[in-house]
Amino acid sequence: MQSMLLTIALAPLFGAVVAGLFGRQIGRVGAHTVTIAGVALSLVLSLVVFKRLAFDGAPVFNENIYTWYQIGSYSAHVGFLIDRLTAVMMVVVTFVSLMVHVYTIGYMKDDPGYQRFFSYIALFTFSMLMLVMSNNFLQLFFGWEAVGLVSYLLIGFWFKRPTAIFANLKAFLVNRVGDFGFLLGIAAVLMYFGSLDYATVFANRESIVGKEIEIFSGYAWAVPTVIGILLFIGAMGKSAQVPLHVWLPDSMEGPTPISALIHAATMVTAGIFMVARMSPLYELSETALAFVVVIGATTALFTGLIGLVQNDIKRVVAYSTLSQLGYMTVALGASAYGAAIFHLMTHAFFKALLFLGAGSVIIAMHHEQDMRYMGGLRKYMPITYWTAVLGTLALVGTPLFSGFYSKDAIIEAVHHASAQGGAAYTYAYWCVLLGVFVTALYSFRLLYMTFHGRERFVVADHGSDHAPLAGSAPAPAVSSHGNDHHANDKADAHDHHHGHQPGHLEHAPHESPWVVTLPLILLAIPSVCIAWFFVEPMLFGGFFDGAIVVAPAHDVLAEMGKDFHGVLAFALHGIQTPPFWFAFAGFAVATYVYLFNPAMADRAARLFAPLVRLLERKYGFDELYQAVFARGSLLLGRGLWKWGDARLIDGWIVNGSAALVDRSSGILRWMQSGYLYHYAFAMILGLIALLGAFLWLK
Amino acid sequence: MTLPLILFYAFGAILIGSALAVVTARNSVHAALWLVLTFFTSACIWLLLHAEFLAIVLVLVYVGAVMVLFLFVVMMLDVKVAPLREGFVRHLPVGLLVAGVMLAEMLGLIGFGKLNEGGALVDAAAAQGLSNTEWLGRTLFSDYILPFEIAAVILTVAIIAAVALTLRHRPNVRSQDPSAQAAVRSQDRIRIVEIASANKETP
Amino acid sequence: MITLGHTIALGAILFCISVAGIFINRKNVITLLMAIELMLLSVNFNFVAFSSFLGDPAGQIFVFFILTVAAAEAAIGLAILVVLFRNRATINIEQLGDLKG
Amino acid sequence: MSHHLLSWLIWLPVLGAVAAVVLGHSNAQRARWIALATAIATFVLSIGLYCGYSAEAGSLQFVEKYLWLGVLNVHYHLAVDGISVALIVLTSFTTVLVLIGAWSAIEEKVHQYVACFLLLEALMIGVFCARDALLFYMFFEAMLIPMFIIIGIWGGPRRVYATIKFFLYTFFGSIFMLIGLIYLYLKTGSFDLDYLARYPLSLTEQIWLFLSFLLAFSVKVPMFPVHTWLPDAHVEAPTGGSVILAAIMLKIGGYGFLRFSLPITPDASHELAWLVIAMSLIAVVYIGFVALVQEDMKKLIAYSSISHMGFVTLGAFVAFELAREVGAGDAARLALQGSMVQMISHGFISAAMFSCVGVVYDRMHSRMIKDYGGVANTMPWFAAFMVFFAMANSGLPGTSGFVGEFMVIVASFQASPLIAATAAITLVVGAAYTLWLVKRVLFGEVANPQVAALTDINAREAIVLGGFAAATLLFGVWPAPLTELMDASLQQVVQQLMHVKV
Repeated sequence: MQSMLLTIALAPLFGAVVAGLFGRQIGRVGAHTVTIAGVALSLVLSLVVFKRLAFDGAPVFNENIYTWYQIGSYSAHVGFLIDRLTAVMMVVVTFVSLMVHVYTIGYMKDDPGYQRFFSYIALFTFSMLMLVMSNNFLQLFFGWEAVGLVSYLLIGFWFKRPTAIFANLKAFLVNRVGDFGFLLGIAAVLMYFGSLDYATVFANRESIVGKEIEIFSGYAWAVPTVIGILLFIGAMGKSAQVPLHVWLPDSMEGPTPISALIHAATMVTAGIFMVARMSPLYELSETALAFVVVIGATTALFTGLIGLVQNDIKRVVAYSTLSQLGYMTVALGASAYGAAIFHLMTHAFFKALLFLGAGSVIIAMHHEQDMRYMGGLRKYMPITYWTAVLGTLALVGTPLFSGFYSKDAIIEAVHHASAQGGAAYTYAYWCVLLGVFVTALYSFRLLYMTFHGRERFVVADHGSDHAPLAGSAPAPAVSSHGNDHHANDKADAHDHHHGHQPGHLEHAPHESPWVVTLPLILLAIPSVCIAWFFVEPMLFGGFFDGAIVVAPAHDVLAEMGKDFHGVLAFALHGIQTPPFWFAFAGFAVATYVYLFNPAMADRAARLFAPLVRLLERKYGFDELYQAVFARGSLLLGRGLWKWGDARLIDGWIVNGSAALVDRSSGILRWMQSGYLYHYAFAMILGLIALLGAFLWLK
Repeated sequence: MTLPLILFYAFGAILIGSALAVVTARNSVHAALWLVLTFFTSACIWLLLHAEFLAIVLVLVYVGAVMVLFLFVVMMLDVKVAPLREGFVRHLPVGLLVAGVMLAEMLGLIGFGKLNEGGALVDAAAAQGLSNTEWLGRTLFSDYILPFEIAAVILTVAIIAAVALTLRHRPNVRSQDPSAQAAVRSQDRIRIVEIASANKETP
Repeated sequence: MITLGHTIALGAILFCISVAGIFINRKNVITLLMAIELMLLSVNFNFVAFSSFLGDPAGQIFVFFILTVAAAEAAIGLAILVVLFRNRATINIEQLGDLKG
Repeated sequence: MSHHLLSWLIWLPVLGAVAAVVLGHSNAQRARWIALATAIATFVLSIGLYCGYSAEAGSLQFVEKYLWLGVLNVHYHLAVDGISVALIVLTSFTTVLVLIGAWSAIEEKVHQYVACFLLLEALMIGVFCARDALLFYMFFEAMLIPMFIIIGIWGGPRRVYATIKFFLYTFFGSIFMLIGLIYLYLKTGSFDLDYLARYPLSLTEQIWLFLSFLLAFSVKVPMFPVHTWLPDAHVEAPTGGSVILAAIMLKIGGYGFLRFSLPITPDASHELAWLVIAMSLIAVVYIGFVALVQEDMKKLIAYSSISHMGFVTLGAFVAFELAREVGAGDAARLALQGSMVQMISHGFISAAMFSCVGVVYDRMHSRMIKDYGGVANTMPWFAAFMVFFAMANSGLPGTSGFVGEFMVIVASFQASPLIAATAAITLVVGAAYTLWLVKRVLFGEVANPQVAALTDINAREAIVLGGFAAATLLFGVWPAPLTELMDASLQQVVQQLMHVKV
């Protein structure tokens, strides 16, 4: 088992190292072959592991591979903890990663950094596997940061684009803010448990109940709450929860396969996974859970709203991801960890599908990402269209699609929790409910603007046939987001698009090659039907027993399980509940506004102009952070440097003492005239004084 | 008023007068000559104080050697006196003031009214039945033998230093080099140079 | 009768004269050297006086050494003076300020 | 030979320096080869030291003790424990890479340049071996001389200011240490460190001695208010000088705390731990912000060094809080381990960062960030190395930069969460200044024709950067060899600092 697990983790690393160091020697084919082989091997072995744990009833695997350090009673190891939670994550990660690898062959085929890209995504797979397979906090943190590193490298993959290198720096730093909390959380865990191993910590979890810690003297905090909130701050960074969400939309500067793999399906869900993994600790603190649920609910609703006004196809999906991550977080806060992981899984599939679909559209549009220059693509790229439809239906929670089960379970869970819990849960319930409406609205808006309606692009070959349709969509000369027109400054490979006008294509869009569409199809299948097989065990069947601990008082899923009578019944019941009707309302509004009556959208935008502006500025978080933190630190740094270092320490104390010596010796030097008679005079004066002293003494 | 005291006052007056002349003389040669007188008078006073050996040494060393050296240097150097006398009048008041204050203080320390008091001369040498020179010599070559030798070294160093300082090699002055003369060989003496005949050159 | 007071008063007067000489002849190195010799003489006067009146040979021994060192000093001082004059053609102290920073 | 291994380690580089000066006087290439051969031989000896040292005991080994100055009871007393071994290996390793790195960067007076580095190596190894306080002090001070020469002769345009500042700063600090040592000698009649560690002293005495040591070592580390010599020295020093300065000389400050302040004045250290902790935290945060706005690459890295060295002193003194106030001996050990690991790791990382700057400086003759941009386009391998080291500098797990910071933060949390939280700010700020530097230098479009004309690193530079990268990665992924080497010795340090002498 251990060698198999090592193979799972190291195969992608091997691919990454080979593709990274010897990329030039092995060439493009070699690079993608070795990395895909590595990830495929991981996937197959992960499936075997999953099968053993889920179906053959294999025991939980928890062993250390080697010792990181051993200092007194403190030790840290590298080791694997494989239970069903891990197994699910491993399968999701390797599966989506494999799909993305294959897809990349098509998406990046013209890029000069081809081998580098494969090396990075394989390295990412390794890091993510280390994260989920870890059996201790240290290795978790290693994987946590390593995926952050790869995310940094991949967002800035096109390192010539100023926006890309801005975005990757921002992503890393915002994540670091989260890690700040996370690291302190780990420190607190070590302090109270004396160990970093999950097993030891969870086994002794009761020992911290009722303990208090004084962070500022006089204010005592419950230890479980402190640990929970600190760890959750890490999750807020990684899983892009308000207010640390700002990096995720910007991360869309990276190539689309990355957005699918890292910024939708896997890395951003690390936070969710982590909280679920820490469920034994979170269950100890109601306060921490309430904190989690409020943050999650806020993220779920308010970032979804921003998605409504975005025109960049990837950004809409990105905000959708934020919103869905909010749902997962809400589930965590409601102690419905199973639902969170379940939604994580279904979301990984359908959101990767949507991203890759968006990428397919972007390829067809020659790296145009602005939906205002799309439209009517349905007939050019049927496979992309239909898979996108399936993804959208799953996302909005159409009954029988996998997204329905996971999302409905979350809403239901919060509903139950709000019945017992306080105002936080009621707030969360309304947020997620409204979120459903918003989700449907922006999802269908995306679908309609991209694939339906009139073609708002011009194909150069027969441009006269398709005159630009003035009025059908605003075509602003200058983008308000600064990210909409990167088609012009992509990497070298796209140099032939220079001078290309937005919405002007050289060739008619056409369906993408099979390496792109195959992953779409393969992802569409689980997006639709994965839930049929897993909803019952994961949510109500005790699938995660042992991995996830829920206090009986919080166990909303068990409550819901009493009403569960099978997959179909759950779907039928869903139709009678508010979420479905909220989703339907969203669908109806979107259909009316964006499909049948596009002018309505403009009117609505004018009507709610201040609100739209607020959304377009993303509530001003970016500006705030830019002004306060970025500029503030620079100002602070400059102030400390110029005033503290240069003026106070160097200027006054160091050079000041030198200047003092210089000046006083300048004065003394004046006495050293070099004239003998001055010295003689001084001596004689001294003599007189001495004699005077003698006289006086006498 | 005994004879020694009368002599003391007389010599003292000459001493002070000649000392004043040293510092105020316009001409350095005159100053040096006044200095000779000063030293000579001092030697006389020291005789009154029964320091016969030192009195003779002072005359021999100072009057005989050092002051001759002074005179020699003064005369050797062609010094223009006028610029050196600048500021004489200007500095005179300060000099007098300082000297006056100092004198007043010193005499104050000695005690104005006590100049005539105090014990008589103690002729320790005579008490031991020795001459002054012998008395000094015994002490010098017993207790002070090391300082005496060091003084000798100092004098030697001074001689060498004075020679080394004033010695100079003039590049244009011809001088004998005896070692070169002794080491000369015959072939260095004569060199046969063939001179081309002028006749052959002309065609 | 000659007393100790008489002799050391004479030494003091001699010393003051030499001090005054240093002041008023500040430009002429030769006269300065002479003034210094005078000053040494006044010191010697005191030594001899104390030696004679206390009956201790040490004072006179010291005078002996002082005379030695003063002779050496005079020889070297004059040698320096000669070199100085040879190089600078002056013995005016005001013009000898090269070491002044 | 094994009896005198430490003497060999000290005197072999000296011999090499003499040989390089004498034989390499007219032939620069010969001087380089002699120096490199000596450095490699020293490195091999130090590996022998590592292999021959038995870490479990944690005791002093390879002892050499001869009476040196009988009047003052000074001994030529050398011995090592795990801490010293680690630092000696670091020293000899770095010197080899520095000499390789300086192969073609220095063209003038090469024989003297390499001789200076060998002398420096000898003196630094001497500092790490010395068990006699006066011997330590001699090595400690003598170290200034080669560095003074290196910066003063092969330095940049403001080298005179920088050297004098460097020298006076350091000297100012250490002179107080000498006074402290003299007091100790007058009191105890010995300079033997072990004897001094056992000698009981009153609290007042300890506090004065502690302050004198603090002045010496805090300048060397450097800690917050006395750090301003470092940026200037680094900026003006040639690349090799910067590397040695950052990689090893700063460590001597931290090492001094462990050898002098902690054992000799444990009670004063405990009494004044708050002061050092505060200074360290200020260094970590304040300097982090200052580093953010630097326009000169070397200055930025220099400030980053100060900030990272803050963890060393923090770890060393938070151990007192842990051992004496909290009563968590193991946590104190963890903190000390953290501070030691941070020293070693910072040795590799800062050396590598300065080497990186050296690589581009050799090509562009500018250290200003604004003169660069888009270097990754023309120097992809260099960019890969630099990104790696930048990540290590910002404490990414998997690199050695993380291990020490992690241990110190985790341990100091037990003393006070606020201390840990303040120290952890470096996670954000450290990443900010390092990655912003990377962004401005490496990424973006090619900024100017000079950048466009850059050529990627050659094999020699690849060896240097690769060597540092390998070490950084090794101790990042597997710090156990390092921690095991020092653990027993640090355990003794913990016992010393628990020992109340008053």
